[in-house]
Amino acid sequence: MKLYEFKAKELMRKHGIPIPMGQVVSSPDEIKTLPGPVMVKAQVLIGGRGKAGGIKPAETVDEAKKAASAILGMNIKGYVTKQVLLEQRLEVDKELYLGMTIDRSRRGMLLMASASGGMDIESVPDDKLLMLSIDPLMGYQQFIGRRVASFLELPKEQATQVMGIVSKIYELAESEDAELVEINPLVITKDGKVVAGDAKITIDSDAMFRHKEYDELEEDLTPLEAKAKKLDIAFVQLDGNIGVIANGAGLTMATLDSINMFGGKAGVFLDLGGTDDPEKVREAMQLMSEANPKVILLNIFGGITKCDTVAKGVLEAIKDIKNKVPIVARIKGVNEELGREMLSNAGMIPASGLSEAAEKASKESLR
Amino acid sequence: MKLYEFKAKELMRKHGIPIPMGQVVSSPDEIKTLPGPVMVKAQVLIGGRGKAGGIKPAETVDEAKKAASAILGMNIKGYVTKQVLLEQRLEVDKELYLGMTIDRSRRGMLLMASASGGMDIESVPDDKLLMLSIDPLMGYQQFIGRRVASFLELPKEQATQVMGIVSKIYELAESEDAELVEINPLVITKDGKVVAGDAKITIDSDAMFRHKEYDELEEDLTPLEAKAKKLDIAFVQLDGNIGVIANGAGLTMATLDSINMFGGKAGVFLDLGGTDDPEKVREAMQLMSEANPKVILLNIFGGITKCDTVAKGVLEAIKDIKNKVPIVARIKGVNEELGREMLSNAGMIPASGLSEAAEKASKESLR
Amino acid sequence: MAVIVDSNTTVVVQGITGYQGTYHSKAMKDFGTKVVAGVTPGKAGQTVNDIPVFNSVAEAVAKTGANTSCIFVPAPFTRDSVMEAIDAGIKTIVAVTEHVPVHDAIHFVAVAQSRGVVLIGPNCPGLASPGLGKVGILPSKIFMKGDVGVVSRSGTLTYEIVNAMTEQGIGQSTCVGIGGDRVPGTNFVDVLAKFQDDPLTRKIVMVGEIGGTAEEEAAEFIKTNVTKPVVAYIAGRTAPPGKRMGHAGAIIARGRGTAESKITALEAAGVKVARIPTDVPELIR
Amino acid sequence: MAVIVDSNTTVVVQGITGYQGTYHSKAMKDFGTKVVAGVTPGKAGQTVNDIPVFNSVAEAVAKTGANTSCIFVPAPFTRDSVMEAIDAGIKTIVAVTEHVPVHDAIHFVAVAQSRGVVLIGPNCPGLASPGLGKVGILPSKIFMKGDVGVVSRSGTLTYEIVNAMTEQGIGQSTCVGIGGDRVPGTNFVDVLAKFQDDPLTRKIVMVGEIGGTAEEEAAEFIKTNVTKPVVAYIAGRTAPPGKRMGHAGAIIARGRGTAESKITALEAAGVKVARIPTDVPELIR
Repeated sequence: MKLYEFKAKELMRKHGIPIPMGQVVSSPDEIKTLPGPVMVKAQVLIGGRGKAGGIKPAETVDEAKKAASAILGMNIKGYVTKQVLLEQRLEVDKELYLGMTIDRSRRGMLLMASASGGMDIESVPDDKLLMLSIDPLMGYQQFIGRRVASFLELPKEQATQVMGIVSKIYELAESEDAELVEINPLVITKDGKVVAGDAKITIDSDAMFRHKEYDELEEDLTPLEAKAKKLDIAFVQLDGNIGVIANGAGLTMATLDSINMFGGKAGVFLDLGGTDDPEKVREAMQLMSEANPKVILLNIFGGITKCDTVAKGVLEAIKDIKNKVPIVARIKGVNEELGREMLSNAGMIPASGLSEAAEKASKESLR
Repeated sequence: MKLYEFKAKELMRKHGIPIPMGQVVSSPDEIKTLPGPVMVKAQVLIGGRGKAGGIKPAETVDEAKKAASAILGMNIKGYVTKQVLLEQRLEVDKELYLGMTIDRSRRGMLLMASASGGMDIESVPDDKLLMLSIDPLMGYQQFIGRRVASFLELPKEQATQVMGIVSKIYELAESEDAELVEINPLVITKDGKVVAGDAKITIDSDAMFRHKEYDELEEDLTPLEAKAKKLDIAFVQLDGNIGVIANGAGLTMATLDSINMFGGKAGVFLDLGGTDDPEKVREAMQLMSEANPKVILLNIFGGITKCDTVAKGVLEAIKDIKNKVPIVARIKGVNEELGREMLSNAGMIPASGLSEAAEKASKESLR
Repeated sequence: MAVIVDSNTTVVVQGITGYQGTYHSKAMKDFGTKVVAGVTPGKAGQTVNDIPVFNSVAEAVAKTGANTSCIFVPAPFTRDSVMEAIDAGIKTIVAVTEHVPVHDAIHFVAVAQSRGVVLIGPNCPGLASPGLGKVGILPSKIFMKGDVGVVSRSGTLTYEIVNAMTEQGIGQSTCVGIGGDRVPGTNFVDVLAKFQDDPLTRKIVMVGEIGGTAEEEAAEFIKTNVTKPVVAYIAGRTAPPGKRMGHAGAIIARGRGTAESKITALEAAGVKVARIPTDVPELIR
Repeated sequence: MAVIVDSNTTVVVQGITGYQGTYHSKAMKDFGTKVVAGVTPGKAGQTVNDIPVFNSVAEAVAKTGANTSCIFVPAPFTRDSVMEAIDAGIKTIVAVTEHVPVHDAIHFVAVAQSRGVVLIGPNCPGLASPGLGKVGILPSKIFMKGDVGVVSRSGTLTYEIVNAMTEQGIGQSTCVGIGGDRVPGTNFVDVLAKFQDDPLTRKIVMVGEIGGTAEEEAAEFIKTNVTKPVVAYIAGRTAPPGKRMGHAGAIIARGRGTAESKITALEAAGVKVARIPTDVPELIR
């Protein structure tokens, strides 16, 4: 779960990482005083808000209200701005980059640092970027902070501050179950202070059971996305017209690849996860019908449930679906024949293999 | 550093381990009210206070004052009672034992539990005692608590409480740098609560640099012990009459063994640790003279300091010593001859080997 | 001898009294696996599918000599269960549970490695060696004894491919589903090394996905260490690029992680790469 | 080849710019050890005894190929220094520093073990192989090349015994001071195993102390694994019983830990036990 900048900064402050003074508002009327010149920053869960006009300076309360009015409601790459952060403007001397994330290959946390912080961090050449794997059994040790400070070639006073921040990023990631903590830029101000200019934190959604504080936090989701999330179904909107329902991320992607081979294009996909639970199939069918695809392709590889049971769930689901579209159904597993018969009797297009299903669905979609 | 029971219990409460309601006083006048029937317990850093009369029950404030008067000032195995803990009396149903300490062989923390808590825990047979090594890289995990509860054959409600206490003992040991945490007895009360009846905690004295809170805590030390502690010299009072000064615990014990071979007996020993620092030798000589031995045996194995430099320190020290006693001196290392000459010129008895030194000192002591 | 599972494998099922534990302990037994014990705290003395249940893994090991564990406990308790198995001396662990917090996984994967324990998962279907046994949840009916080793990051997609192989008469030596979690106990490389050394395995099928760089690392390993023929399928060639995790993901990936990067790396290592899963049997034949 | 130190040993001294680091880096060089680097954060570019100083162990390793570290940093920083050395790929660490918090030691000893790093100490004099080199603070002048391996928990007492051996013409292959701390990186058993395998070692002297059960465990190991003659001395036969650490110490010890228990165990394992240290040379001759 991605946190808004202001929320991420609250967490950073809680763990002792310096952030600029600031205030979040959802209406210009809430702005009464300023701590000095500020930046008014759109709170959206997408990058590139600066270029989109989502960050504006303000010197006075009136200017701040004006900037907030302009930004609130602004649509930034599909995300509507509901809140702005008014933040004391920093006198920037240098912009660094600090990040910590999960590294699959090294199976642990990876610390990243660069003296070239700011917008173009992704294109920083390898030798300008320090990547340090942290041994999970060792945990954070001071030498790690020292190596970061030394790589960044900081004078002693800033080195000490950065070492402190590195240790706190680690502590934050561990104790808050963050899978990403990123400060870009990490600002060195003209008076020598080191402050988090921006903050990105992603909390591991699998760890929510021990972070009840996020229960009320709302996410930027479309109604369909919200429904899918509630059902623990992965929902992705694409630009084709075939609605794909499959179980398992790999199988779903393989279904997309197969459709593509036969000239079809997916418009949305629903991944049930590794389950073949008939109830979940039924719910996915209903959700899919709301997305209005031209064809639905159902590809379920049955593990422990019988095919006829899954077929029964599908039949129940289509009873409630109003806009009738062609449905190509392929259910693999025990009692396969029986399931197929049930579905074709109900007017669906049965298929026995993945290729066959992909071919039939593509053909229907191009009709 | 051993903590008094009341101090250990404060730490336990801080970490969420249930303790009885209580109050520490150093004078009977401080007793104004009671939380019900209490036990008045001598606060001394030695076991066996119960048998010595250092624990008395009281029902009323008057009785409590009387008990406190009787116990305050009491000498328990050489320790004078300066404070008493008035503690709500527990309705005991069962007494368990829980302890955690450092295990050299397994190089980590060792958890111990027994259903037979109370006075005689040391003689509990092996099969009545659970010992679990905790993998330091794993840390505390719930299965450890479950194994303790299962070994103690507790009903579910008490099992849950004990599991919580086990996890908190571990947390306490780690975060407070304790090398021993012991609850004996761990009381199950008649109404089913699990409460620490007594508490022993020893804080690692090597970790004091991160626990400044103990700086003011006074320890029960004789004036000589206090002086030795300040100088970081190990001081042990024995029942013979030879005063032994040596550098290194092993060498000191070997010196004792050697004296013993020749019929002598050490009355006190000072171990300087692995150092041959002349300044420390000088201070030890002065300390030793205050302990009034019949003979002093100085056995220094020189590592990086020269023998003549050490000898110079010794000569300076004996200038200030009033009561002249025979001093057998053996200093080993570079410029050995020179050092020996300096000492024998000053009236000391030089020796070149450990055996020779032990023999000479023993002879002097038996004179 | 086979890969990971062999005739000496004796399994304890952690969480045996739950729905999945009960179902799959029977399925494993039916597949020929020696399931000797189950563990559910507080349920010692019961039996499930004639398998005795114990309160702790330590007890189960003491009483039955189990050397392998299959874990079905809910995600919040998975770290504890893996640690308990390691502490009890279990040498092979299959953690089926999905949605395990990644910081928990980082911790127990590191502890398993430090103790020399083979850990597969979390969030994985486990492994099956037709004729020898299986540990995990792979559907028994799709397998056929043979000489192809299959290793996969995916669950149902693996079943799809194995099923297609079996339908065409191509059997498997061992099939290992390493799971798609962010921090897996066992990687492609670990399994490829075992297949290379396994006399029962003559050919290898590897099923990957977009994201991460595990397939690129596998390609490098294959280039220098694997002499047996390898066929791969990478799911997601036509999937849209995922939403980004800040800059950090892009920084680590540095252009790797896409289907293209993976396929190029594998082909450079001499691996035949199928365009769609149903092409795999043909290529491995 | 010798025990721990050999002709390939190249040493980085952590804390080289301090008094001890400066003194002993020279003493080690004079003893023939290849001291190739020093580390003190913030002092890169300096030299100490002609040894280049770096800011981190990683840099020192990258620039000089050091494979062994000798640590002289103050106790509060020792954990960090040991971890830094391990992380930089150092394979042998001698931690001289005393007064290291025991929970720090527990942590870094476990990490060293999990990484296969040989860690001696903390609070130890280190080791010396006359003719090959030394890592640590043992006084150089007491040694003489020979075939007796010495292992000891004590510092100055070791010097005493080695000195007595040398004075009587009995040389040493390697002398390892494992240190007397509560949680040592290397135990008697670890060193005894190395001596048993070392062709340069023909006989073994073991110097123990009262307290703990390391000597009892060594005796058990000697009984079944050591064929070379062993002579031991246990200091503290006449020392008063120490003050107790609550009941816990007594519970763990269960009657072991006394000089008597240790001597009995060693004698039962065929070890000759000296009554006083000066008897050792005679018994090992």
